[in-house]
Amino acid sequence: MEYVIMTTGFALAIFGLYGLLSQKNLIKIIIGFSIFTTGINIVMVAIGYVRGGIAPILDNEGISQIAAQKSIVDPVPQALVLTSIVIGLGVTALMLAYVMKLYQDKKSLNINDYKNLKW
Amino acid sequence: MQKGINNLIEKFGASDLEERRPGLSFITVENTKAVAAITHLKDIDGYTVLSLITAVDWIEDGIMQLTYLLNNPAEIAEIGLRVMLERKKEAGESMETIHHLWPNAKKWQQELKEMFGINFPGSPNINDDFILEGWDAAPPNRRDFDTKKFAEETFFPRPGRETHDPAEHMKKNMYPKNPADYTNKKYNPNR
Amino acid sequence: MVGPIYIIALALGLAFFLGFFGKSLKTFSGFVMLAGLAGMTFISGQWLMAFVDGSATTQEIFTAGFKPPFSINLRMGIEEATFTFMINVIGLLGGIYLFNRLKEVGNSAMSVFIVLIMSLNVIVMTRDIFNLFVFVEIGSIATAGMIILDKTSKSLQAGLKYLLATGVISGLLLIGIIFAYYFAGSLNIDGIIAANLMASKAGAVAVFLIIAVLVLELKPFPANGWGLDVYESSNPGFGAIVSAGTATAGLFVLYKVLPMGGDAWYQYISIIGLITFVGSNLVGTQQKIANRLLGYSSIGQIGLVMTVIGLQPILGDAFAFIAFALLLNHFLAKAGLFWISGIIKKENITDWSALRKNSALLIMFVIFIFALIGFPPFPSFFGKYELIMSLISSDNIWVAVVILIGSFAEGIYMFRWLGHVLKNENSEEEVLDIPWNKFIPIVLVTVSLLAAGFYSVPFVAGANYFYFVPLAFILFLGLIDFLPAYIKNTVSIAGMGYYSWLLYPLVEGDLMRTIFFAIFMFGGILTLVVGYNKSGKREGFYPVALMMYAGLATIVTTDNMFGFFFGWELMTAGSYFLIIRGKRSKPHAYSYMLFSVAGAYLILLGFGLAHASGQTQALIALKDISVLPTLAYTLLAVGFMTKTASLGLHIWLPGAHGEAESDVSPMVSAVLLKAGVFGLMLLFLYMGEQTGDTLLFILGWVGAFTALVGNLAASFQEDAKRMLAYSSIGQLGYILFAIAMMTQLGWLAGFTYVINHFLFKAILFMVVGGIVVKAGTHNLYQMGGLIKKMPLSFLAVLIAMITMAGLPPLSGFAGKWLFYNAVILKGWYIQGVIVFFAGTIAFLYAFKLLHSIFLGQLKDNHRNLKEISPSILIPVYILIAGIFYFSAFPQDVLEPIGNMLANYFPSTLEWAADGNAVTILSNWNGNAVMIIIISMFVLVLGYLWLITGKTQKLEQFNIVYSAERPFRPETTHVSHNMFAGLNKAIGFLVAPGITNFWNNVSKMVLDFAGVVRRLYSGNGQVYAIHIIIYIVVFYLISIG
Amino acid sequence: MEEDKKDKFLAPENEIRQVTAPDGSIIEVNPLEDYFSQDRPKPYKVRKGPVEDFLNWARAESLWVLGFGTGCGSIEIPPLVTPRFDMYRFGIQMRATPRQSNVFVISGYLSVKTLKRAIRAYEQMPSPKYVVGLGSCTINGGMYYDSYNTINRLDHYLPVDAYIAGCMPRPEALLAGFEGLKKLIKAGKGHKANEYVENLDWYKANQKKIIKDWNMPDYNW
Amino acid sequence: MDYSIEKFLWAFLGLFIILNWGMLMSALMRRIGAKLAGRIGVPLYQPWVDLLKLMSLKTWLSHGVMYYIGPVFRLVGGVGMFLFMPVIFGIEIWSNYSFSGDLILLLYFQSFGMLGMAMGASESGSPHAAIGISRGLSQFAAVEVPMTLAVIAIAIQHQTFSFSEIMAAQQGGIMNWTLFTNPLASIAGMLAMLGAMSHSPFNLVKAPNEIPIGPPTEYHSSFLSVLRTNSAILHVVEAALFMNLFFGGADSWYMYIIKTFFVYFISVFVGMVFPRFKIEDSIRWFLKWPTAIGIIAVIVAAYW
Repeated sequence: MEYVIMTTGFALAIFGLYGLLSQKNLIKIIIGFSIFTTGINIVMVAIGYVRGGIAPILDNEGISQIAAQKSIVDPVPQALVLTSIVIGLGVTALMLAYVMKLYQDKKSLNINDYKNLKW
Repeated sequence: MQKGINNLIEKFGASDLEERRPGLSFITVENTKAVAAITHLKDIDGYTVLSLITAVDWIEDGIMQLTYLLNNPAEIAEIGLRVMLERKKEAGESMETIHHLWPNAKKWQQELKEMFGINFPGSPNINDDFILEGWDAAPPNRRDFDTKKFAEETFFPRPGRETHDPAEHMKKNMYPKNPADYTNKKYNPNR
Repeated sequence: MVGPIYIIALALGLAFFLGFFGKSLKTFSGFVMLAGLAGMTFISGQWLMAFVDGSATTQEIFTAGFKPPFSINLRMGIEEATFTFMINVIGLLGGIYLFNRLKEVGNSAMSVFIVLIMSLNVIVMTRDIFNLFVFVEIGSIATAGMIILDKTSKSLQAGLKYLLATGVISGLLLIGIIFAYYFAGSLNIDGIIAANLMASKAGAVAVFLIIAVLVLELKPFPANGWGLDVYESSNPGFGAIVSAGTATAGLFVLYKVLPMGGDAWYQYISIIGLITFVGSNLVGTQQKIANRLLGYSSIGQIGLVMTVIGLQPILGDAFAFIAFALLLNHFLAKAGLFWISGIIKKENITDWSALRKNSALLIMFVIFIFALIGFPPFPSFFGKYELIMSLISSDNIWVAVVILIGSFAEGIYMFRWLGHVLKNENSEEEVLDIPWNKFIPIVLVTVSLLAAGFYSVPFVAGANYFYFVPLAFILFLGLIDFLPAYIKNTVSIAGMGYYSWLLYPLVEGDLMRTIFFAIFMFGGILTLVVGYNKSGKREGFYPVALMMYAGLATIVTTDNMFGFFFGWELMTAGSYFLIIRGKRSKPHAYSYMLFSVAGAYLILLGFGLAHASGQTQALIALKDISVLPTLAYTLLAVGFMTKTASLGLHIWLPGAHGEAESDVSPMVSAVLLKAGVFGLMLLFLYMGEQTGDTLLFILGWVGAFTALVGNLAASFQEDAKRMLAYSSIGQLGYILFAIAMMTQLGWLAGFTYVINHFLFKAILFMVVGGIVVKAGTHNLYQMGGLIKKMPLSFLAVLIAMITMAGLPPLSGFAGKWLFYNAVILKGWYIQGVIVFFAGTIAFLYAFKLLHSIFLGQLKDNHRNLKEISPSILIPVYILIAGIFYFSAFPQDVLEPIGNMLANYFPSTLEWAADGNAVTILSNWNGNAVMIIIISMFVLVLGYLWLITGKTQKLEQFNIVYSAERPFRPETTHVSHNMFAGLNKAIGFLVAPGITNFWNNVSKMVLDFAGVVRRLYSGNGQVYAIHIIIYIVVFYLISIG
Repeated sequence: MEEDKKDKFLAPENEIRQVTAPDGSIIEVNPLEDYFSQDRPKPYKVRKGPVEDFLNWARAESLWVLGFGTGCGSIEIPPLVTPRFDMYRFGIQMRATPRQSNVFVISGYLSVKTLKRAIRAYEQMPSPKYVVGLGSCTINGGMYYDSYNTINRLDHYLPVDAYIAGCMPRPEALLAGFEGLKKLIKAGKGHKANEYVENLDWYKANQKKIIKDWNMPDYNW
Repeated sequence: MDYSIEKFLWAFLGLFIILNWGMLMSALMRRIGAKLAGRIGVPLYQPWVDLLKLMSLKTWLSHGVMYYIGPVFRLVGGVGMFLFMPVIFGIEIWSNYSFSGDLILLLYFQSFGMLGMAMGASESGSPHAAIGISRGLSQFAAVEVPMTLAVIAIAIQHQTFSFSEIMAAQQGGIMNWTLFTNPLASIAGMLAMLGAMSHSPFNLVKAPNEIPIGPPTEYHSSFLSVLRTNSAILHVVEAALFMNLFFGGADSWYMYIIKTFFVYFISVFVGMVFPRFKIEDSIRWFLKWPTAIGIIAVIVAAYW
């Protein structure tokens, strides 16, 4: 199961990356970027998964700490994913803001129109 | 050759054709049409070489004649184009310049200006000295310039100079009376 | 002691807090921001102080009270304290610098700015790899926010490209982190290191991703187009933060995580660093846009530091100093340059001459440039010297070579830029607006740079605080620059006199050094005396002149390689500024500098090899070089030959000497060139004849052809000073040839030439320089007949020229006589004949110079000229007295030198009591020749006077002119293309083949750079593809 | 009158011109005064006695002829160096520069233009110097007596030591002329250069009468 | 180191002999040339008469100080060459002041007079002088190459630069002359001599019809007399230099006069036979054949 998820995640990331690298429309590029980050996030979640594991919530009534360490799903990646999602969101938002400004500037969404800086 | 002359006669109203020998003809053109005629001869009829420009002072007729001698190397033919200018009493006849056709024309014209007083307005360096330096008398080749008088006034003639007719003088003084004397070893005319 | 965590707290709180201020309180909030930055600086500074005086130990801070892996931990050790301090300082200074701009944009910008600085702090301090990711991302977002501080179309585009690139990079980083965590079970760096991920292939991939991404954050060549765009388009004040702050943090992170990868990774990093350093600087050579140029340079410098980090295992103990010196140097200099760029506001480097309007700013600009290239006394000089020494000692010569190539490439564009700044046209209307808040940070970094140089001394073997004494004097001269020239001249002469007196004990007893010391110091003072005829302030002249002389003094007095190299570079820098003062000197000073820098690097490599062999910095290490001796000696010889302008390396000289100011030409020609000779002599003495047999043989030929081509070219010159410059090339060719013979007579001839060339070339350049100024033209054919106006100058030049041509009875003949003997005894016959041929050609230009300037026809506009100033004539006649003394009593000078040389070579010259010099081949009595010729001269002159009645004085047109009269002096003076016949016959020898060769080389390099930089297509997507390709290639090379 | 002439014939290069010196000041240059010596020549002292006789013999036996053919007669000079005439045996030789010549052979007609150059060359020769007029043209104008451009009498312009009559005289006549000149010199009468200097004003007046564009200093040193 | 009056007087006597022999020799050469052309030629006393005439002229013009002392330089150059070279081999009183130096001194002292004269001539401002000098110097530079090669070959052969030692090595029969012991060097040296003597074909320097007389074009009267004095001395001394190097030197005045005559005659003879070279052709010629021969001579002397 986790391999399916991981594969899916990688596939998504690669699709996203492909979109990011191949599309000329800025919005499509950003969509590609979103898919890319989403894919990576999925990979992260998949990494932390333990087959048959339980939610990583520790309380005194549940299983012992020792048992828990074996059976619970690794909580760290999940925490990481949350952060990562937040950051991905921030970056995407910033990108979109940029695109908006750029569009106001040149009335174009084609990335090839923004090559004033080179060499 | 004939074509060029015909052109001159037809297009430029040239007259007084005079064929000295095959390949050398003289013809007169009006001075207003002269440059056009020369241009035509050069550009169309193949008279690409300017041999010379010279002048003749017809003081009796009141004419200053300019002669442009043009050469056609392809046909080995020459045309002398005569232009009759009205002679002025004091120098200063004027003629259009042709230095734009042949750059070397400026030197001929400079010479004519200096020696005959014929002006060619627009010709480069036309007022520069050509061979005379610091000349301020009348142009010496005009026939009303009395060169002997000028020399006597200017060059301190040595008194006592005699002039003889060379032919008579030599007959009298130098050649032997008797042609047989030529063989006479004792006679040495150089002595 | 305030905990380091408060840095974060303070920043976060402030950033949050600033949001509450309304738009009306912008100034207030600005000061609040500065206060916050100051607080952060204070905290890190406090820690740094504590670590420096040993009162603190490394602190680990755990958030939320757990230990890793369940918590994020920060570390505050001396390294972290230093780096956070640097970052905070740059943040504070940058904040001050950007104050107005931030205020205009608003509180949000200030928040972003603070967050950026904070994130950099955390990046440095954190030991948690995911935390690292988070703050890298925060940093990226903040950076993206700051890029559009100036909302221009370009900065918007750059920001988007930046976001795309960092997005891809961070995605990859995330994958790396998560797999690292998966395999190591820890997010803590130490934990990951302990887990030794490299053992498994999958783990290695994780480490690969982490390190590769961190490398990519440092913008390695060529996957760095997005970074360059940021440098180019964003506000320069922010560029300084990126270049100095972000890069510093990034480098530290790399340093921090590198142990994850183990030894192999150090190697990869150093290779990446090298590629970046060389590639970026090479591509930069084509760049004309100032900020982008700075970007290339930043990336290059970071690449260099990256290399050093990669070399950590090799460098061992020296690593810390080298890395830190190079980083600090880049940090301070690049921040300063970006800030200056923000003041100048000129896009193209050719327009930067506006900088000249403010001399303080100009000086600081110069300091930054020289610091970047690695000139003394800046930290990079020490760092680079130590780096090269260590590298060569550890058998990494190729790394050293590549680093020097990269440095040279950086020099190519930096000095071009400097040339534009110093020499380009300057429009009068523009006024440079320098607000105080922009000026002060620049001053502070400049002062820090100088201080850092000073404090680098204890880390480098051979370095000595004494070297800073003349620098202090130069600083003092710089401070009194507002005074009129004659006062500064007097001060300089006094200073040089005192310094000579101070240094004299160091050379006393060593005749060779004493001679060169005398030439440098005495010659220096004499050439300074000439400066009295200059009016006005001569701004900037005296510091640089004294810098050159300080360098020369250091060279000749030092006994270790570091000191020698220090002096060499100091002299190069000083002479560069002297040369570029000439009106049309820009290209010539540029080529001089490039040749000098290249030569210095060759010397450095040679020294490195010597050091590697002897493990000592003392010059004696040159004696027995065991590591690649042939290469070492060749490198050193070629290095010194760039200064002596030997054939092939001479193309800079004619322009540099010819276009220099009238009193600079004698300095750089008569005096400076001897530095190269001194180096060569030193080298040959240590090398010995046996070791350098082939090299010496080749150098002999080079010397011979240099002499021939130099003299031949001189005789075809139409420019007076260029003629003298080419003559210098020729004379230096003699010297090279003479000392390459490695016999007592050869060296004696070499010394004779050294002394003579000093004497007569100083005279010639002084007098001709004075005349050129008076006559208002360099061209020989525009002068003439000046003997009537300047008889004393004529006499001086005549004597100098007779000396140069080697005619008896003057001392030039001593050289020729020794030469003949040496050539026959050595057996270098054919080379010798070439040199003698060159000698006869010297007559040609001697005559041409004398004739064209002094004889022939006086020109219309020179009819009222007067004799040149006594301040020139007095030193000139002192030198002439020297020539006469040397000529009449050659024994007094040559015998001690011969005795000294007898220590090294078999003695072949004897001196009889009556002054007769005797070799087994020949004899010569300079004294007798002098007496006989002078008495003959008097007798013959008396005879002529006796048979000559009263002479009628004539004017210049009273000549036989084929019964004509001359028209104008210009058409009557024969000077232009004087030796047309010779030119037709053998002019092909001086066809500018060598100049063309070098032109082609530089064209090839620039064209190559022009092709490579097409990579940077300007398309953000392409840059992302670069990143992917880079990762893939890197992966295939490192792991795959 | 004098001023008018100057204005009319003064060569452009001899006009007073103003040039800017390198230091920015304006200099006025008058080429005829500044570039040529303005000094008048002085007659040298003619000594007498045996030493002077000996020196006169030396002067006579070493006649250096200026290689300057002024007219058609100059074709008569080259044969003198041929085996048939061989003037070297009489101590006569050609020199290319007036500074080293003593004898100036005016060979035939002299046009006004050439006269100017002849005067210049003559004045540049060191004293004592001798002028030989070759052919009738130098005596009375010869066949060019009525030309507008050749002089009639050489002795109005240069002091002539010897005339050789004829049109043209043959080389033998030239040699005979030199022999005559030698006799004059040996007799101590070869000081016509002094005569020229003493009557300089008369000579200059005559010269300037026909050389309208004088364009040179009064005396060409 | 003998600066006594006696020494000076002997040297002066030698100079006087040389001067007169030089004059006589030039008259003889001119007569020989005349005979070649079918003429009679100058009287033998002509050079003295010319000199006397020049000294008796009454005009002395000066273009300046350097112009005035130019001839002094020239004559000092000639006399110096005489003084620095032993005249007669093995006789102390005729060794002149040769203790001051040797062949090297002489080679460089050659240029002393030339350069001084060039200065003087060019102060006159005459373009002809300057053109002549530029040609002369260019040619001199080329002539020096085979000359130097020859000298070096001799120095290698005899291991000395000293005249007396070179002459000593050539004593004892004609086959000991350098001409026979080192023929290649001798050929190179003699070809160089043709250039040094400035006779045709290498006399473009003073091409009289083109640039009147060249450098001395402005010199006259007493100045020219000094120059002619020098040329009389110099011709003999230069011939003597080559005689000492290649023809065994002279052990008596008798040999001295005969040998210098023939050495000088070689250059005059070549001059009478060949027409004049252009300056660039002359340079090319010297740098081609004589130089090649000289290089072979050096190689042969050094490695054979």
